[in-house]
Formats: sequence, C-alpha cells, structure tokens
Amino acid sequence: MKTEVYCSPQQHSQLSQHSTGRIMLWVIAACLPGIAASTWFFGWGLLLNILVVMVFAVLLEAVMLKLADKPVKTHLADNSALVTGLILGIAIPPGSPWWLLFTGICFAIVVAKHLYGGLGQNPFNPAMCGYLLLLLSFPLNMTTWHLPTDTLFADQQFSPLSWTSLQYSLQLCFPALAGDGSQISEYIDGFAMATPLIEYKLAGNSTVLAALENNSPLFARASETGWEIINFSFLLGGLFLLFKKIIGWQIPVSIIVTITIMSLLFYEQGSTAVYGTTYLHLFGSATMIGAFFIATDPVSAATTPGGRVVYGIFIGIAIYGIRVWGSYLDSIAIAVLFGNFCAPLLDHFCRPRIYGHSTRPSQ
Amino acid sequence: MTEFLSIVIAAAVVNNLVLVQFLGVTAFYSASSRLQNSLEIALLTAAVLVTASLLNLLLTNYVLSPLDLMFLQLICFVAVSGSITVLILHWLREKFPVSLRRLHLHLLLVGGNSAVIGISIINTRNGLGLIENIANSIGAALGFALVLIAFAALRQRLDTADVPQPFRGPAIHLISAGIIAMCFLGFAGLV
Amino acid sequence: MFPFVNTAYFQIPAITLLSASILWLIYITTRYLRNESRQQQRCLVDQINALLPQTQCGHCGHPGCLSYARAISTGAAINQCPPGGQHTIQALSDLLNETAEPLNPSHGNHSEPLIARIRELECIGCTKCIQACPVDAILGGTKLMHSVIESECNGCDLCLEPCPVDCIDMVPGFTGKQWQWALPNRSDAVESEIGEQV
Amino acid sequence: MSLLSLFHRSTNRRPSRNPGRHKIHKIVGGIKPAANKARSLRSRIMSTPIPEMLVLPLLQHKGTPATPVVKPGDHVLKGQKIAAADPRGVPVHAPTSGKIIKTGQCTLPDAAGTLVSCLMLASDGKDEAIETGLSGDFRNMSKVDLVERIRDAGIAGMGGAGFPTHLKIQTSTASDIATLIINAAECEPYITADEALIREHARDVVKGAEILQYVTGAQQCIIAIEDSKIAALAELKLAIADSAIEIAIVPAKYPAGSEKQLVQAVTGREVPFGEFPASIGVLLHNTGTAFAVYKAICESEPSISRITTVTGSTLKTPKNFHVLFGTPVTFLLDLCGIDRVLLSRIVVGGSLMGNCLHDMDAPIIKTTNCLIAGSLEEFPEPLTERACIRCGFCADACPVNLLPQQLYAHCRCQSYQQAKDFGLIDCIECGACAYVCPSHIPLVQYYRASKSVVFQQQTDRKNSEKWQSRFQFYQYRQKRESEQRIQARAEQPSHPQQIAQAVFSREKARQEISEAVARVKARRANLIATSTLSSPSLSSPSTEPDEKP
Repeated sequence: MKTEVYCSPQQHSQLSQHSTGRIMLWVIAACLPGIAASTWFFGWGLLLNILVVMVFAVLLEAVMLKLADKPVKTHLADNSALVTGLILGIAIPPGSPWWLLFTGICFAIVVAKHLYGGLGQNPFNPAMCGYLLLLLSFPLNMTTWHLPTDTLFADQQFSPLSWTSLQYSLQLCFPALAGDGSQISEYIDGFAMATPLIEYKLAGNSTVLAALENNSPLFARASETGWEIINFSFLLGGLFLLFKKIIGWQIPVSIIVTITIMSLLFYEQGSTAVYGTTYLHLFGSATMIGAFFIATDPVSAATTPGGRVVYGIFIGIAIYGIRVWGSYLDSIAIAVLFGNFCAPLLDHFCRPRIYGHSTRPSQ
Repeated sequence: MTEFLSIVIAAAVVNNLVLVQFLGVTAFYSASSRLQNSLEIALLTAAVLVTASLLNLLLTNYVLSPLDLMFLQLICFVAVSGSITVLILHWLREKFPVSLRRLHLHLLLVGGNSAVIGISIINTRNGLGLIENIANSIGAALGFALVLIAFAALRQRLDTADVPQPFRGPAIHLISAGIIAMCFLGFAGLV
Repeated sequence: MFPFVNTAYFQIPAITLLSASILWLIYITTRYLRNESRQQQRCLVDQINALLPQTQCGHCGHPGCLSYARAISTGAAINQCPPGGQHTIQALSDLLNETAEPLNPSHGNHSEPLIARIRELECIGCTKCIQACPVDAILGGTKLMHSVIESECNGCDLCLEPCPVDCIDMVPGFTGKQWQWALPNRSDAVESEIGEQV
Repeated sequence: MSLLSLFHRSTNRRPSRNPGRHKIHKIVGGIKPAANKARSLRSRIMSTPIPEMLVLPLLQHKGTPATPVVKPGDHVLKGQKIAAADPRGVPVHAPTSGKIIKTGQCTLPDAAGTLVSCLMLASDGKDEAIETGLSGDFRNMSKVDLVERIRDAGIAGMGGAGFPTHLKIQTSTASDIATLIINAAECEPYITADEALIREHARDVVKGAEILQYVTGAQQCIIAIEDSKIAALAELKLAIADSAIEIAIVPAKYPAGSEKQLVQAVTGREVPFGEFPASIGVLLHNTGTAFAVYKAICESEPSISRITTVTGSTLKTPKNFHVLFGTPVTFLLDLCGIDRVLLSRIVVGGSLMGNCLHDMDAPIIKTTNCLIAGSLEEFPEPLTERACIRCGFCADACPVNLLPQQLYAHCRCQSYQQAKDFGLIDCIECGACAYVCPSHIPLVQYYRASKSVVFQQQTDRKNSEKWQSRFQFYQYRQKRESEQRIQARAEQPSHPQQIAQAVFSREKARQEISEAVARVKARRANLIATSTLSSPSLSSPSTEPDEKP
C-alpha cells in the first residue's frame, strides 16, 4: 500500500473544464466559428496570421520557460501561449508582415507575461499589451487591412478562399516570398478600412447598415454582411463558453449591457458624428470577441463577482467612449488594459461578505 | 457645464498628470507601496492641488504679474504649496491623531509634489480663467488620485507574483507603469 | 493695476517679504518635523518591542527586550534575537523596511522552545535562580527545594548561570503543538530537481 | 434515478402539501460530486464477528484522554468501564468480554496518525454483558441525571469531529436552545452509515432525538436529510408519524451536511464567526449520536459500537458494519474481501474531507464513520500543481463565500496577515475549492499549513504579552525591594554587634553553600564511579550546559 499521505480532498473533479490545459483548448474551440466565418468572408489572411503568431508564441514561451528554469513540457501543456497567440492573431489585421506579428507576440509573451512570472501572475492581458504596443508603434500597419475583396483587387475578381488569395496572403505575410518588392509596396500603399464601425466613423455610413437596408444575402461573400456574421459567430462561441461555465456571466453581460445603454443614450438619428446605432456598436466591430474572449481572460480580469460587474462596466464605457470620441479606431485593447489596471482595486473593494461575518472584510 | 465636465475628463484621463505628463512621479511611486498609504496621499494631494492652484492663480494675476515679479513665480508656488500642506496636515493631526502617523513623509510627498506646482504653472501659462482653472485642477487631482490608488492595489497584487529575481521591485513596477501609460495614451483625442 | 506707481519700487520690499516668509516656513516645518520624528521614535520602540518574543534572555547583548528594541530603533542590527528566530527578523524587516538577514549565530541559535527544569535532588535551596528569573517562574524558599512552574517558564536560561551546583537543565517542554500540515512543495522546484538528476 | 430526483425536487417546491416538512433556505457555493453511495447500500447492515484482539485507544474524541481503571490481566465484561474520564472527556468501555492483555500504544486513524496509549483486550468469545440497572421511561428522569448517564455511556459525536456529547448538551443548557437539528445529511461521497442506520433503525434514531430534545429543552427538533436518500426518507416519515419531530429535506449538495451550512439551510441564519451554533440557539447532533443516546438511555448499553461504512472499488462486498470499537481496520477489510493488489490508499471518512490511513492495524474508533479502500483509478496520485489562473471556480464552490484564489496567493508567499484578512480562519477545509481547481492546487493543504502557523503566532503573541507583563512586575518589584532595603538601612542604627552577627550569618551561609556544593560533587563523583551511565545531566560541573559565547 501507499506510504505517502495526501491532504484532503482525496478526489478531484474529472470534468474537462476543471483542468487548465483543457480550459484553454475549449477557448480555442469556441473561437473556431468566428475564425471560420472570417476566413469564409475575407480569405486566408486571418488564418495565416493566427498560425504564424501561434508558432511564435509557443517558441517564445518555451524559450522563456527555459530561461526561468521551469519544466518546459509541463508548462507548455497548459496551452496558455496558444490562446494568447490566437487572440493576438485575430486582433492584428490580416495581411500583416511577419515581423509585425513577431514584435507583437514577443512583447506579449516576454514582457507582459514572463517578466511577471509566467501564467497566472500577469496583471495585464498579454495579447492586448502586444496589440497596443503595435498600435502605438506602427499605426499605419495596424489600421491597414488587406483583404482580397478590396477595391484594390476589383479588376481581378477572385474568391477569398482560392489559391490566388492564399498566395497573396503569403506574400503579404512574408514579403521575401514575393520576389520583387515592387508589387507588394503597391499593395501597401492602398488600404481599406476594416470594420463597418470605422467606415461609419469616417464616411458616415456602414456596410452592415447598408446591407440591412438592401436585404443582401447573408452568406454570400460579396454581400458585405461579413462583420455581422463574424460577430454572431463569436457570440455563439462565447455562449458556448458560458454554457460550459468556463467564463462567468458577469463580464460579458455587463460589457454588452453598458455598450447598449451608452449607445441608446447617445444615439442621434442622422448625426454626422459616430454615434452609431446599438446594433452597429454590438455587431459592427470587435465587441463580441472583446466581451467574451478578451475581457474574460481570468488572469488579468477582476476575480470577485461584484468586481467583475464593475470591471465590465468600466470596459464598456471605455470602449464606447474611445470609439465615439477618441482618436483611436479600435478601442477594445485600450479599454481592456484600462480595466486590467483597475481590476486589483475593484477586487479589493468588492470582496464578498464571508459567512458568519456581519460586514464585508476591509483593511 | 458640458465644457466644465470635458475639461475635468481631459485633465483626469487624457492629460493624466502622472502617466501622460510625468508629473508627481515621486509621490506616485513612493506613496503607492501600500493601499492605505496611497488613499491618504491621494486625498491630501487632491486637496492641496486644488487649493494651491487657485491661490497661485490669484497670486500670479494680482501680485506677481502686475509687479513684474514673474521671475519669482516658481519660488512663490513652492512656498504656497508647502504652507498649504503644512496647514492641512496640522489641522488633520488635531482631527485624527492616530490615523496619520507618517505625517512627515506625507509632508514631503505632498508639499514637494511636482504635480501641485506643475499644474499651477500649466494653468497660469495657458492663461486659463478662474472656472477653467478650477476644472482643470479638479480633473488633474482626480486623475492623480485614481491612478495612485489603482496602482497601489496593483502593486499589492504584484507582491504575491513570482517575478523573476532581476525584475523584482522597482523594475517590474516601472514596467507596469509603462504599460498603463501606453493604455492612457490610447485615450488621446477623447475630449 | 497700479497705474500711478512705478512697480520697480515694489520689487525690493516684495522680495524681502517673500524671503522672510519662506524662511519662516522653513523654520516651522523643521520644528514640526522634529517633533513628529521624536514622537515617531517613541512609537517605533513600542512597535518593535511588540514584535520581540519578550523572553528577556539577553542573548542579543542588551538587558531585556525593551532595551534591544530601543537599540534597534537607533540602528542596531535586527538579527540578534535567537528565541525569536527568522519569524521575528522577518516581522522586524517588514516594520523597518530593512532586508531580513539570517540570524547572527554569534548570539546563539534558534531552537525549539525549551523550558528549565531543576533536578530537585541536587538543589540546595540557594534562591539565586529565583532572583534571576525575569518572569518569576521559579518557586521555592531558602534552603528548601526549588521548582520551575513549567507553564510560566519562557526558556530564557538566565537561571543556569547563577546556579552554584548546576542542577538546572533546559529540556523541551510541552508546547501544545500538534502535528501540522506543511506547505506543499512547489511543483516547479521539485520537477527541476528531478530534471537535473536525469 | 435522475427522473426520480427530478420528481422529488418538484414536490420539494410545494411545502404546503406536506405539513411535517421544514422550509429550506439557500446555501451558497457547494459542489455536486459523484455520490458513490449505492454500492455499500446494497446489503443490510451486518454485525461483525468479534475479533480476537481489540485495541482500545484512550483518546477517541476531542478533549483529554481517559485514564485506565483496569490492570493488565483483569477480566472484563461487555459494557464494563475500563477507563474513566475527567469532566472534559468521555470514558471507554469494553466492547466485549475478555481479558486485558496489556497497555500499549496504537496509531489513530486520523490525519496525523497520532500515537496514543491504548488497552489491548483479548476477547474470550463469550460476549458476556455486565449487569445493568433497568431503564425506565426517560421522561421520568431528571435532565441532570440523563446528562450524567450520557457521559457515563462514553458518547462522543459520531459525525467525525468527536466532540463529547455531554459537553455539547451542557454548554447548550446554559444558553437558550430553540432548535435541535439531527444531522442526517451525509453529504460526502461514499459515506452511507447514517443512511443505512435510518433505513433500519429509524424508530430508535427518532427516540434518541426525542431524548436529546428533552435533555436540551429545545422547542423544536428537526431531522435534516438529503433529498437523494429516498428510502431512508420514507422510513423516517413512518417513524416520526406520532412525534413532534419535523423533517427538513436539504438539497443533495456538498457540503450541505457541514455544521455551519446545515444551520444556514435549516434556520436561514449564520453562525457568527468564532462561535458555536448554540450562540444562535441551535444545536446539532449526528444521527449516530442520537442512536447511541437511545442505546445508552433505553437499553442501558454504553457506546461500544457504531455503524461504519466500508466501501471502495477494491472490495468485493462493500457494506455497512455494526462494528465494535477497537476492531482493527484490516479485520473489516478482510471481511469485505479486499484485493490488496489494486489498493492505492485507504481513506478514513469521505473522499472529500477524509484522510489517508497511516497504519492498517489502526482500530475503529468513535469517530470512524467510513473506510474507503480505493483503487488507483478511484484515488489517483494528485496531478502536478499548475499556476493559478484565478478562474474563480473555487470562489463559486466555496460554501463560506471566501475567495480561495486570493487566499492561496497570500498563503503561498506566506503573508499570513493578508491571508487572515481574506478569511483564512473562516475556512472550514471542506475541500470544495481543491476539488474543482483546474490547476490541481492542493488548496486545503495550503490553508491548513497557514492556519497552523497563524495559530502558532497567536500563542506566541499571547505568551510574549504574558511574559512582558510579568517582567514588568519583576522590575517593579526589584525596584521596590531595593528602595525598601535602602530605607531600612537608613533607619536601622548599625550596632557593631549586629554587624558582626550579620557577617557571621553570611559567612555561615556561605560555608553551608560550599559544604552543599562539596556534598553534591562528592555524590556526583560517586554516581559517575558507580554507574557507567553517562547522561548529559551528570557531566562534570565545569562544563556550561548552555553554549553562550
């Protein structure tokens, strides 16, 4: 029989959501519908992004674990680097060159994660740190979305999922593959704004709203309803995570409710400012992935139930505020980092009342 | 009212004293070692900041500027902020004899705080009116307090983290402050 | 503002006034600080004393814990208290914001709490240990056998020295300690050790 | 099964249909682990044959150990008192007739594997019982008398903690008890002892509950049982038909059967921090305790046996045993047909709060409610501890609303003050947090280790305060004495004769001391010469025992 004595409990839950490595895999799985939708509408660029970033992420994670003298294999098995890579890969515009991806993931894994002591210790969401660094350092690259359906390619119509599209994506990612640089620089000079919300901000009308008015077919690639479908797919994945109880309801619900309320309050019919409709704010940009996948990163989010609600409200207000009044186009990263910054404070003031005590704990 | 609010928000978030203008960093760093401490310093600084900037405005507009004594501005501002701090601390000590034990550290952190003097100089240099001045200093005080308290809570969390030995202490704190400053840069253009 | 007066006349008195007021400010500030720091000092001794184990054993080289606390507040090393051990050093370093160095072995080593026990057959009843005991834990009269009240003994071993017949031993007393769980080994440390062996 | 429980819950929502049923309040947190109870409930309770040798520890409960009143070689009868106790402990009785062989030491089946002194009893197989006085109706007896009888019967809490029952009753009679709860909500996996007991002896349990209600003077008595125990519930309903006792059906959720949580579920009130349920007028007793009280009062049989579940996947026939105290664990396991090859570890208690057994020969004691002989599949080696990702599953599972993830962070870096602020002392160590932790962190072990450090620090602080005040008094006294001496010297005219006398007496004293030293030295030399024994206390007087510089 045994000689070792273990502390109680003697058994552990066998459910798959009660294992860190599996939780991360479930998060990746829940992202799949959204990724599939993006690929369907916009081609290989995003997929290539994710793949390259994930490879870099795992490599960097292994190097950092080795440097920190931690067992590399066991720690890689928690799959957290994959999730960081995935989120960053989705956030960075498709068609970005590899060095951009590398810079972002390097900052995310090395500085934002491992300088703090690795998984579980980082107070800021690594992927969003990486994204914000890129946004501040390379604003042009980060707002340039190369899509095969761009007006740039209007003369040579091809399907986003075709071989040619894959070639273009590869060339954009690894400029050395293109042979001569002239062709690529031509692409880089032209750019297209990505989300309908941004289009709305600049031009006053959005493709999603236009598509709604025109009753365009939903899944046709040229129908420009892509963003709507993508957001719905991420919402689906997020609901799946909620169903599996991997994420709590507090953060996504409070973010979405806050954005809804804000957009209802400030909506002005026919205004030239970007006070878009609630629908546009929820489904015309990266709201869904932000609310369900990025803000809910448990390590950097608030951890008390009450704190999570306030955290969500803060992020919701920041998202709307920056979108509408700020000078940056995509606000999720800034809002989430702001939320992360406030999270320890919220946790401190939102501690629940302990059984048998008449008041909340306080210092 | 909207204008007043927008000045407050701009001063608190967009032009945050610590993270965007890098004023009062000493107080920000040394007062954030403990949450309780940071609450005290934040409140004190806010009070001193608002009063001092108001007094400094009056001093500049009605004494220094008419008398061509603008070259004395800096010294006067230091004197004003120092004396206000001493007065407030004196009053506080009589009110709460126990809770403010480390008063002299507070005196140095608040009285010698570059945020207090800096905001006065900025206000007078930009030629702000009375209302704008008040709004700006209230916003700056709010922003300073928010950042200081939240950073203190963050540091408490970092105390339990397994930070690699070379990055322990000030190194990781400054890295964190840098990331937060990046985040506040993102608020640019909000107002 | 003052259209009829040449402002240049005001500069000299203004500067004088200002510098006077600044000097005055500096004066009251230093006075205030001096008072404050004196008060703090008193407060600090109490705080340090509360962290010391109060065995009054004198191993640190100071007569009693309070005098050691006073010495620490004026800059003595914090690692001289063997009965307190590393815990006390840690607590002191937290309070004083100093680095926690390991216990200075020249003042003795930290051991599990011991208590004094008199070999009662050999005791000659000299009452010297009774006088030495800082916590009055020894009972007995002149030329009568002495005995240690075990629940009151703090293990300072101050009674050993004066005993003329060396009949006092330090023995492990009943500490009321039960078996305890230890903090789990951190997986990282354990695994890296295994890795090195392989 | 699931359909049945569904149906059950739906009826649970309509209390008006069933007047005997008590309203249930919500408890926070909790988990729903696999119950694993069906296997041991397949057969009826079996009385074990009497083993040849019984090991009877003198400390089977919380409190002070009992002192033996029999000598090795004495012949004892079943139910005879073999060890008496002071008022804070309970006595031990012989479970069967036989001969006391010796006093020795044995390992207890607790987490520490504590060594305690014990009596070894070799049974003679006759099982002769000692003559006892007839028992009448308990309502004719005085309460003091009843408490005395409960104490003499050696009853300690049968739920697991083992708090002496008479002490619980005595503390409760001091305060006003409104509600007596009989805890039949065995929420931990594997344990079925109480359920089996109610299935077969529901009337006796109810009778025991009535006695306890009478003794404590409680206004109402509630038997709390989980909604998953359908057969036991039916028996219980029949048994309470003609009594004032109510039934509270609590949802099957771990740890609903824990003391504080059950109080919350049944009364809707929380036990204040650092106090007993009696402070809010509630008293809890275990089902097994109620049964033992019934046996002691109505059948005059002291506490010499209990129902223990013996289960686990390495056993061929897991079942509940009516087992005598002192029966070795191996004896029971062999009765169930244990497969020692598959065995990974033996757990005493349920799988969530139970501890590993240190010694297979440890006896069954008053608190042993379950033995699980688990295979490696059931109880695998704990997985490697990973980094905490602050997912908050533990906070959702915590029944006392703690934040285990924050608590863990502070315990891990040994900042105990912070941990105390986060409610370390409030933790009931139920293990729900560690059960759900996706990073497989042994949270309970962290909390237990930290708690013991905190308690140690508290005693140290208390001691140092005591010593400080005594030292201050010592200083004050010395000062006073020296002042008095100076004063006396000033007042007394110093006659040469007196001085001479004083000098003489001082010299005499010195001489006496030196003579005594010489005597001791001589005797010590003698001792060293005569015995080769060299203990440190007999070493030469010139060496200092302390190693001061």
